[in-house]
Amino acid sequence: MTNATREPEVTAAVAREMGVTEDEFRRICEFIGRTPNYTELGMFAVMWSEHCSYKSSRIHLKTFPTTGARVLKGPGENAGIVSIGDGLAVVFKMESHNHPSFIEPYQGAATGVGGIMRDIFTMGARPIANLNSLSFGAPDHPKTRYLLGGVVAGIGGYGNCMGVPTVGGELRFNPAYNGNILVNAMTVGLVPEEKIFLGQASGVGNPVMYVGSRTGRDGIHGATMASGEFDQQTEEKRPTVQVGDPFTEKLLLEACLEAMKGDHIVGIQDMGAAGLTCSTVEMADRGETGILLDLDRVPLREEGMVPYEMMLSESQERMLLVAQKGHEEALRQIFEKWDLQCAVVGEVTAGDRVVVTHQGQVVVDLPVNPLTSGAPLYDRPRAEPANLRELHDLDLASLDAGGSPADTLVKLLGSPNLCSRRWVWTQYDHHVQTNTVRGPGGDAAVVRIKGTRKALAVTSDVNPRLVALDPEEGAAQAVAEAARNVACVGAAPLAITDCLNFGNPEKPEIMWQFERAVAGIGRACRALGVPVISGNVSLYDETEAKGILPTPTVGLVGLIDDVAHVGRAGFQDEGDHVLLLGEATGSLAGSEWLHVLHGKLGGRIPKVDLEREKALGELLRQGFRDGTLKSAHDVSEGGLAVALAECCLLGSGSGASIKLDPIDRVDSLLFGEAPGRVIVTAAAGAKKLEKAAAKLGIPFRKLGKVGGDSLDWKGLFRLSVATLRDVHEGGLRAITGA
Amino acid sequence: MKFGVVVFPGSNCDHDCYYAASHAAGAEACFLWHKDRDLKGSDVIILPGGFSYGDYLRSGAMARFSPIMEEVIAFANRGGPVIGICNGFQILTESGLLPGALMRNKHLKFLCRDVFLRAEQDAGRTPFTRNVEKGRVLRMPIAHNDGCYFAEPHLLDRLEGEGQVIFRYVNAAGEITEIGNPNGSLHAIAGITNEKRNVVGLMPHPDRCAEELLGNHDGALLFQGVVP
Amino acid sequence: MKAIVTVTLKRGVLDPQGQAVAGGLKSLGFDEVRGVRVGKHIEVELGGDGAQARERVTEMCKKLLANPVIEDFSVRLEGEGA
Amino acid sequence: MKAIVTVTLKRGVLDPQGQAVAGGLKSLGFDEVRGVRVGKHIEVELGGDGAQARERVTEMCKKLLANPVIEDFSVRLEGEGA
Ligand SMILES: Nc1ncnc2c1ncn2[C@@H]1O[C@H](COP(=O)(O)OP(=O)(O)O)[C@@H](O)[C@H]1O
Ligand SMILES: [Mg+2]
Repeated sequence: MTNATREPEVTAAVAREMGVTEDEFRRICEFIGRTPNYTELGMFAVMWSEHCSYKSSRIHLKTFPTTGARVLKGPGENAGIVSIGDGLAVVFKMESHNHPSFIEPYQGAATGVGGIMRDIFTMGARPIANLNSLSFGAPDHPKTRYLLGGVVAGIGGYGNCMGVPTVGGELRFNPAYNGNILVNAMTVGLVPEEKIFLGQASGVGNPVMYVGSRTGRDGIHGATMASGEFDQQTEEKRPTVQVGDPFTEKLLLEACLEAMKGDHIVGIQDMGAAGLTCSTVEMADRGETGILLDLDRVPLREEGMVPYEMMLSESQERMLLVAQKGHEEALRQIFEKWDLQCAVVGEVTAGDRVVVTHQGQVVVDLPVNPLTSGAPLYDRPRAEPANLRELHDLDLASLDAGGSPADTLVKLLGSPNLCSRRWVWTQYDHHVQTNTVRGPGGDAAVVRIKGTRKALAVTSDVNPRLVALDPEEGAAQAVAEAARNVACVGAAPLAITDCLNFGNPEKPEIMWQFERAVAGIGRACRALGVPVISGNVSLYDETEAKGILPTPTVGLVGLIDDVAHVGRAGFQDEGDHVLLLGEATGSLAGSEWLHVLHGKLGGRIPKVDLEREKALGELLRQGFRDGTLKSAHDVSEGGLAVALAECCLLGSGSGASIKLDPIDRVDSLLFGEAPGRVIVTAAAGAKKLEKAAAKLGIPFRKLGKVGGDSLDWKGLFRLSVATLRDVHEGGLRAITGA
Repeated sequence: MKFGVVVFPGSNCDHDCYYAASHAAGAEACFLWHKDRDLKGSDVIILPGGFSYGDYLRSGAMARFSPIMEEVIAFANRGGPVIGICNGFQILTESGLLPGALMRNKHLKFLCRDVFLRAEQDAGRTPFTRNVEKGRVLRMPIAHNDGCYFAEPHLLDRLEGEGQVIFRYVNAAGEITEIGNPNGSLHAIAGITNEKRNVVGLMPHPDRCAEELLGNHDGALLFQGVVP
Repeated sequence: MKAIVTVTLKRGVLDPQGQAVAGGLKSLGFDEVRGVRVGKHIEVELGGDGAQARERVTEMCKKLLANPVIEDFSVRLEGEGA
Repeated sequence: MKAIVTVTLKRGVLDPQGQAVAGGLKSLGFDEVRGVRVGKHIEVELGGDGAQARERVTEMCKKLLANPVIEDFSVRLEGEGA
């Protein structure tokens, strides 16, 4: 084979520079029966990177339950798909853009949002909702304000321009993320079942077409960067950050959806991580075909680009599609109408090889399989972290209350992790498309589906402190919390996606956390009957050997059959009964109380009863359906007192009077945390609810009544709703400066 | 009665306006492609919100050169009712159909939240405000980066003198306050009309609050007002 | 050839971005900063023979690059002094 | 004294704004336009005696005015040539 452009000679050392180990390099040579050239090696490097190949995580991910009556596509495609009836299906996935966002917060976050939306509309779905789960370092860390401001502006900048409402998400601060922030973006799309498109090549002789933006030298080796641990050299890798162009992506969205109306397209896949390489190889792989690619026809933004750069460029806002032969002109007209590039760049071939030519010469000739399923599969060693026992043994009983209940509530309600996120979500357009029935701020957001009575509830959840203390249990609780959150607006969980953010998998402690967390998600999903339909893994979230808290973010979509029965979180009318479903007392282990008041992480966390969670969900949905329930709000971080305060703030403005005496320590009653708890309100229906709860084995307790202008817990504290509001709304000010 | 909703590259409230026109006002609606010159017999033109041309350079600056805009301008000059919402308002000022300019929000951030508007003119002052009597306070969402209304002092005086200020940002009680003005607009201006009063531009989104299910239908008044 | 267009806000038009930058600089310890104005720097690459380039670019500014309600502009052809 | 800072996107970094403006100019009939790049023009008014102004403003660029990941900058003190 000849090579037109002079490329560096390939050696094991060159391979190592690209992140390919000596062992992997040997395997590559064996697979193809020769030493790859530089471009080919680059393709292997990205395809075999952790980011694209899941080489450390794959064996564990296989244990997820991924099927169900509604599942149309599980993991393995660009995103998962579940049917919601009426001939409609929901497409969703979550993805990380952690490292790029740390280097350039605005563009990193923006292109993360752009990338996940392409994953959704490449399947034929119109994106209808975005969520984002964000983790930053300590509030007072010198970079936090800059990173937070940039990331939030970037997410808004991209999503707002696309006209996709950003309706929910999470925001947390913890020093563990000082050197590695997490930006996990999720998109939910809607597609008619008979209009689903897959990233698959088929039909020998069909043209391969390139549409969207031109290719530049953006983010070359971005995928391998996202898989490598941060070090001092990160600075030098800087040019790998891409700039997003949401305007072009908006055109691409409309053009693709228009093109998909006809019968022009056989298969389509976005060019994300590893660009042209990944899209070509994956489409050939799924379709069990070969692909011939002519680089001379690829629309370029810069002169003098070599095959290596073209194959690895991560320029945004591009798609690769296989067209029905003879439909090239029809497609060209559609993409030109939207002022986008459109070029035939190759064709589907018989056999199993990806062949790439440049200036008339073959520059790549590789079998598809080794690039995909040939990627190494590691069962990395695992070991329980040595300090876990010590964390569990933290003596919670010896810790003092640190102030009056009122003082502590004020402290917690205004603390960085519990205060209002209004500053964030007012920067996101959360109304566009006019479907947002419940916007950000509550337990789950709700978007209705025009033309039906249905609505979707969406949420993302994880409490990394719980995962750190008990990865299996903590991850299971993330699923349980997500399911509970959608139940609080009256929805039944359909399926989840996940984004598993962990440290360096080559460390046995990290791999142990990972494996345990995957097991926990799987257990909870099985118990709740909620399959995993898509997801993403981000490993090596580590800087100079300091890892993040294990953060398996769970994104969940639920279905509401009749939008008339959507629940709300806040207190409604004076005189309504305030009721607690679930145990009264929580635990201080791993709690926000422990974090805020004592700066500690430790203790043994209480276990979730998944059967009871399931029953609780049924109870809530039934209560909203039959009108018994007037509101429901999940009791999570901050415990009962914080949840009650939130009920006051999210509702009509009414306070409440509460009477419930502590059994042991006051802090556990007020600020203790535990799964399976929801504050609900009801008027005349309270009796009926009590009976239903008893039947399901769910603890039921009368806490008090809605009314007045303060939250008054008899004998413990009394704070005006106005004070609570000030404290809650002002919490982020110290971090954002606004 | 037919609404024509213009679709620029980057428009993203085109479907919302179409939906509001057909559902809230019960009227016929159609899309008008920016490269076309045919208004398809529309009786009312809507320039919807969004990010035409990515809002690059200046919001609304490039959209005004679209072929369809020549027809919209001619339609407006003939006295046809035109409403520009958010990005549509920006396009109207850039194209000279409305005076002044819309600049970066005072806090330099995209802002999406509900605001209160006070109707400043008698009902029927414009075709879109037939159902909104003077002094009435409406609640509407905003979602924009560049909504700070600016005009030279002499122009502001003229707008005020001629009764061209249609909506002002106020608080829930209908008073003009610093906090009630979300973007720093001069004279708290949220919406204006031209001298002939057939063209209206406003930053808040009536299209997003035209339905009880979404918790607010104040915006429906504007769509219904223009339908006889 | 290349033309450099500078678009600045008219005197008297409030520049919140400039104010924010000035505030940011001061808080970083640059106490000598008295004020900041932020405008646009637009480089236009032109083909053709460059005759009448200045008039053409001025035309571009009037039509699109600057909004006369709020902005002033100046045009410089590469090779000329500032 | 006044310093003029010009911040431009690095060569090779996508400039969506420039692309859109170039498209706009062409559709207005300015066929000679080959490409457009859009950057920032920042005027910094400085108090004090102006000694070391260049170093100080360069410092400002590095710390706040430019983002070295994707942008280049240049500093010119008023009165100097471009
Ligand atoms: N943690 C996970 N759980 C379930 N499925 C996963 C997980 N991580 C990845 N997947 C699935 O593996 C496939 C490949 O993922 P990915 O490489 O992130 O997609 P993309 O190529 O769009 O970036 C997808 O179908 C994704 O849904
Ligand atoms: Mg993909």
